[in-house]
Amino acid sequence: MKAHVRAEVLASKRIGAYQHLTLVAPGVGERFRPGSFAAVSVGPAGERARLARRPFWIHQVRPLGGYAATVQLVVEPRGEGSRWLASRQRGDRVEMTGPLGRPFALPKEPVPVLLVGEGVSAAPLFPLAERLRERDCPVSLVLGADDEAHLLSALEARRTARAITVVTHDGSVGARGRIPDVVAEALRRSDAAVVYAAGRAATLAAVAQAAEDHGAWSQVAVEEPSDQPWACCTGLCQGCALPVVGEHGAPREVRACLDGPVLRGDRVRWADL
Amino acid sequence: MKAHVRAEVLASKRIGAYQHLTLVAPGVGERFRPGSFAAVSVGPAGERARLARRPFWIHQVRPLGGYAATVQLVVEPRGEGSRWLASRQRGDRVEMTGPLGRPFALPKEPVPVLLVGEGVSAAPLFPLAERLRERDCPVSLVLGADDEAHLLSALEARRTARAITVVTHDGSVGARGRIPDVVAEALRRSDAAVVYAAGRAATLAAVAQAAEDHGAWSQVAVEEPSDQPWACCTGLCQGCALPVVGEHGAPREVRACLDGPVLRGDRVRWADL
Amino acid sequence: MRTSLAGLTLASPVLVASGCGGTGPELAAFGPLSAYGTFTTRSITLDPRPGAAGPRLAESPSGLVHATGLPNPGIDGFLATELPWLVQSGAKVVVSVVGRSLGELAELARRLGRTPGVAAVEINLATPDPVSNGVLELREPQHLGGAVAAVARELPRGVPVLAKLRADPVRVVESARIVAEAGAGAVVVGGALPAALPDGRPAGLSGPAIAPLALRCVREVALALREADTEVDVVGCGGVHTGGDVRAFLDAGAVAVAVGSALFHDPTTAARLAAELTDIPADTAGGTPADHLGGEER
Amino acid sequence: MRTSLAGLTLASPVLVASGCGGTGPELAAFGPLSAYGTFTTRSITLDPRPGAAGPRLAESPSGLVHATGLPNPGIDGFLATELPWLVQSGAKVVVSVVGRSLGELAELARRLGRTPGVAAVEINLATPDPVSNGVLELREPQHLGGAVAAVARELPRGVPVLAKLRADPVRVVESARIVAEAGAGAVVVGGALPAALPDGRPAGLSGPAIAPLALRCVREVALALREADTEVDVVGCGGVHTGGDVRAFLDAGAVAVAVGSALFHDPTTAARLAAELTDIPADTAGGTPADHLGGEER
Ligand SMILES: Cc1cc2nc3c(=O)[nH]c(=O)nc-3n(C[C@H](O)[C@H](O)[C@H](O)COP(=O)(O)OP(=O)(O)OC[C@H]3O[C@@H](n4cnc5c(N)ncnc54)[C@H](O)[C@@H]3O)c2cc1C
Ligand SMILES: Cc1cc2nc3c(=O)[nH]c(=O)nc-3n(C[C@H](O)[C@H](O)[C@H](O)COP(=O)(O)OP(=O)(O)OC[C@H]3O[C@@H](n4cnc5c(N)ncnc54)[C@H](O)[C@@H]3O)c2cc1C
Ligand SMILES: Cc1cc2nc3c(=O)[nH]c(=O)nc-3n(C[C@H](O)[C@H](O)[C@H](O)COP(=O)(O)O)c2cc1C
Ligand SMILES: Cc1cc2nc3c(=O)[nH]c(=O)nc-3n(C[C@H](O)[C@H](O)[C@H](O)COP(=O)(O)O)c2cc1C
Ligand code: FES
Ligand code: FES
Repeated sequence: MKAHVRAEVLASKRIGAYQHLTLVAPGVGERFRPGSFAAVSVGPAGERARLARRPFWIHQVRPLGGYAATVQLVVEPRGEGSRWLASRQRGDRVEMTGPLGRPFALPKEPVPVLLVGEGVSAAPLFPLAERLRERDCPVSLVLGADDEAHLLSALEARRTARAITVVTHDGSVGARGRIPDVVAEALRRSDAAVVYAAGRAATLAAVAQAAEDHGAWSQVAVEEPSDQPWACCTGLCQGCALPVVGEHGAPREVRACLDGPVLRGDRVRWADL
Repeated sequence: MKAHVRAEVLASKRIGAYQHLTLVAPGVGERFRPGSFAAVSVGPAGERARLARRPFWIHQVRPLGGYAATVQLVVEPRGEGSRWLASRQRGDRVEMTGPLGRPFALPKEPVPVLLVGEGVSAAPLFPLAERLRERDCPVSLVLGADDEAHLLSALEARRTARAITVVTHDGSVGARGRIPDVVAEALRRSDAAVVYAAGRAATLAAVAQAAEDHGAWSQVAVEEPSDQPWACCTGLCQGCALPVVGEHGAPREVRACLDGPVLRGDRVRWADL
Repeated sequence: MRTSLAGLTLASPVLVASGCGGTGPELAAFGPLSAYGTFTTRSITLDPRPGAAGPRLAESPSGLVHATGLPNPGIDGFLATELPWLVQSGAKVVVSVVGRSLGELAELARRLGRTPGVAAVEINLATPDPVSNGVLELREPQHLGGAVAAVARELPRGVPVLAKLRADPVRVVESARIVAEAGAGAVVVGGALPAALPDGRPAGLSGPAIAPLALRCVREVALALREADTEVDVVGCGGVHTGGDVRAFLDAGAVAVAVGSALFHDPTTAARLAAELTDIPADTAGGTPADHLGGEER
Repeated sequence: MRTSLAGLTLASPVLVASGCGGTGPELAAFGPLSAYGTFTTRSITLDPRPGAAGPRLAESPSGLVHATGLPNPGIDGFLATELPWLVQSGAKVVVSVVGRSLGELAELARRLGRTPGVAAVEINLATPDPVSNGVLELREPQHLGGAVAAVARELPRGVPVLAKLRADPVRVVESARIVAEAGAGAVVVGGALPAALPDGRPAGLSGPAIAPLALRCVREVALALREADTEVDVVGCGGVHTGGDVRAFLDAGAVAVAVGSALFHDPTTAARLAAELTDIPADTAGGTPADHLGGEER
């Protein structure tokens, strides 16, 4: 079930480099599963100057202000669309569709899992961690970012994760480095059977490889192809063609918005991105 | 001298049905004369979804907040553009060009004058009244509107005008009626040599006729043609063609934004609008 | 609001434009396909096509520039995997076809003509880039007649041919007359217009940006077909987003409008416009979505 | 940044498009005309024209639909009342002409050829509505050559002919080749495109909406003229608003761009874009106006 709604901004808060928006979006939060996302229209309702929609991970779904399932997005102001969204204020309306995409697949057994998130892309991992905890999966977490301002709050995660590794490029918090530098060790220590990862393509490729080396499954949440708009985010436009390995090893293209954004890490043809 | 600037909203205040915006617009206020207007771009800077600009009378120019000549516009939220402008907030930027157009011509002698303003269109008459007072012209004023909410504050005008007639369609304030019902009497009482009027075409036509009957000059500030966008407001696009009587009585079209918006009332071909 | 198009009775004059409704289920996640006048498939070719490599889309002011390369599973794949679901869904299915030659078009029509559930066949004569897409280039109006005749010949009575023409003001009227003579039951006026991606690759432009161009062509074609005393209907296509756009096209003489890229922006657009036509007096119909428009996923 | 166009040396590759700079003084109120590569006049006819009655303009998404009816004072009025001021202003003056017949075009050229201060003559072969404007309808590329030859013949050496062509992807390349052969020194690719006003009257569409269409045509024409080994320059026109647009057209092979309706939105656009090309490294040039852009009125 998917909904197209005029969501209302209930709250907006700056944390570090990101704007956290809480929205009332009937039908979106209720049906959400970790790894699904919402598509946002840029600009005032009815103004069709920017036709491509902007996808955002659904970060949290919470009861708030009398609403059963408000939706929280974490927005990094970058280009026109994200800046527009980040500057919406309480009471503003935002056209939104969701929940969209194939979410993370959960393990049937309570196996140990490793969650690896980079920058703002780590957003879908937090609700995932909660679900995994509910299923008694021991959760370990690797969080990486360029610097402290771009690190999604590890504080929240302390409640759900048993081990957390933090790594920043400038060393402003945690170890100095990049996720690929620490992921093999984190895998070894957690002895994870499944790795869930979200971040840049290069990071995901490294994580998927590390998982394979370790003998673990990987589930990666891709934001690829990132060099072209995801115009519709609903599977209609063919804009988000992503190269994968098909059923019988044959190369083919899937729609990242529909067949993804969560995919098996060993299925993505990283070199062809 | 005309300026194209990114004006900053300094203040915005709702009075009755109108939003009064005060803007820092370097070069616009300094060169303003009563009857000139400013053209506003609709939408965020760089976003070119709505190409036609919206003209607004410059209502007041005042020193404020350390700025020598802030510009005040009175905006009646009607369609897309005026609603967008009316909802700008302190600190927002608005692309603006001005001062534009041919302003009111002032009498050389301190003759009695009558100012007739309807609804939001009365905006340019207030600074005009001040200038006329400075020149010792006895100023009388007729203000009309549909109802009290749409009447531009007559309070301010009390300082400059010696006689004020207020008329509203619903009788919520002043006499019940329309401007044409009262203008002849106001002319007779003021014995005006010049009538300055701003309002709807039908009102202006009636005022121009009354002035002629009375033997007075009329200067009308037109918002015509109102059935098509004034795309440029600077004389470039030929969009604002207005039918007038030319030099030797021959019918011709002028650009209302350049040759107007203030014209001699007897020159406009009201029937051809 | 029911309407009639090329002899078919449609539930609504609002259609889903070719290539803009996915394979069906994607759009059905937001509302039943039976609410639309037709569901027109993306253009199907004889052989499967993977689609274009490299960035396929870019935003332009009020437009979408696209070079998808006509990805589709080929007629066999389509008939096996997509059509049955569409027919089941209750959609009035129009299958769009495109080919490298008249022979290919005829072959496509032959296969479709035998298949129950195909309400009509639309020939895509409006590809913005026939050359780079490797499909028949029909530069002159005369060539279009041949394509329509080749397809019409293969279809049983009751399965009309719709000819989709580019909004090219210089040739569209002549083209419409010719395809009408060649047996088209309706013309769809207004495909994507030939444009370039920012990197220069040839592409098509769709979206509100092109609506005034499509409107011009629709009016001229409707006028010309009426003057020529044909019974051929006109469908308007290009930049339809609001109730105002629908009315402008209907006023210009179209019996229906096809909604394309607006569905990418708001997948409920066509349903909303269809509902507006039914429920709301013309002069109050607005262009913004209802506060809550949702739907069942299949 | 200087550039060369059809043998003329220009102060900047940013030109003022025909019909979009007023008569000159209106634009000069925001900055000296000498800063632009050329100031191209609105299209001048032999006899004066009052322009169209009724609403002339409408907004469309990222576009402007217009049917001004080519208002102008006729060649005599223009030479007497407008040209002297323009020449005085320091502008590089290109006079655009349009006519009912080849004879009229030749007559216009004859008059302009004799007049000092005319840097070049542009033939408007891109009118979106020749019929309703009562000007020569040149549907086929072959006709265009005749028009260019008729004008070129009357002009002295050193006064080149610029041929302005519509961004019609099907014919623009052939048209460019033909006008190049007929003696055009440059082609301006991209006029307003044939469209309809909301009330259905024929009109032209300009603005950012049409930029991807113009870009496609500019690239194909530039390529074809280079392949044909001509020395004919290409000017890109259509929807230029930002530094990014300028670069896209120059990358596509144009030596200059003409800025049209952007001037209506922001009369300093062309000056800003010209300055950006000179001052700012290409990759940082933005699309928003400086906080304070003003100018002297004459
Ligand atoms: C599945 C998914 C989930 C995401 N989740 C989040 C999230 O939770 N938080 C967050 O901050 N961001 C998220 N993003 C990124 C976000 O959707 C926007 O892409 C990003 O904010 C930039 O868009 P913009 O409008 O600000 O930038 P713009 O520069 O205006 O981008 C315009 C459009 O062009 C596309 N584009 C970007 N670069 C290029 C290029 N080089 N060439 C062509 N087109 C390009 C963009 O996708 C966008 O559609 C996510 C992206 C995806 C795919
Ligand atoms: C000289 C002048 C001074 C003005 N001063 C003021 C002022 O001080 N305060 C104020 O509130 N308003 C003023 N206006 C009116 C204002 O400029 C806008 O026209 C008005 O606010 C409506 O614009 P909109 O964008 O809100 O409406 P929209 O409906 O979005 O109008 C869109 C555009 O279409 C034009 N338009 C309007 N009706 C039609 C039609 N039927 N057909 C085609 N086009 C149409 C408009 O001019 C506008 O350019 C003035 C107008 C003029 C000409
Ligand atoms: C991504 C995309 C894919 C399209 N694919 C097809 C197609 O396969 N066949 C076709 O005839 N038209 C196709 N079109 C054109 C649309 O059907 C429509 O004619 C065009 O986009 C103009 O309408 P719009 O402005 O409402 O989108 C496609 C358009 C887009 C944007
Ligand atoms: C109001 C208006 C008037 C125009 N008049 C002329 C004209 O007289 N002659 C001409 O060749 N082009 C004329 N044009 C077309 C422009 O020169 C330009 O080619 C076209 O608008 C596309 O460029 P743009 O998108 O930058 O506006 C006119 C355009 C507009 C909007
Ligand atoms: S973004 Fe349109 S199909 Fe995926
Ligand atoms: S509004 Fe453009 S000339 Fe007056």
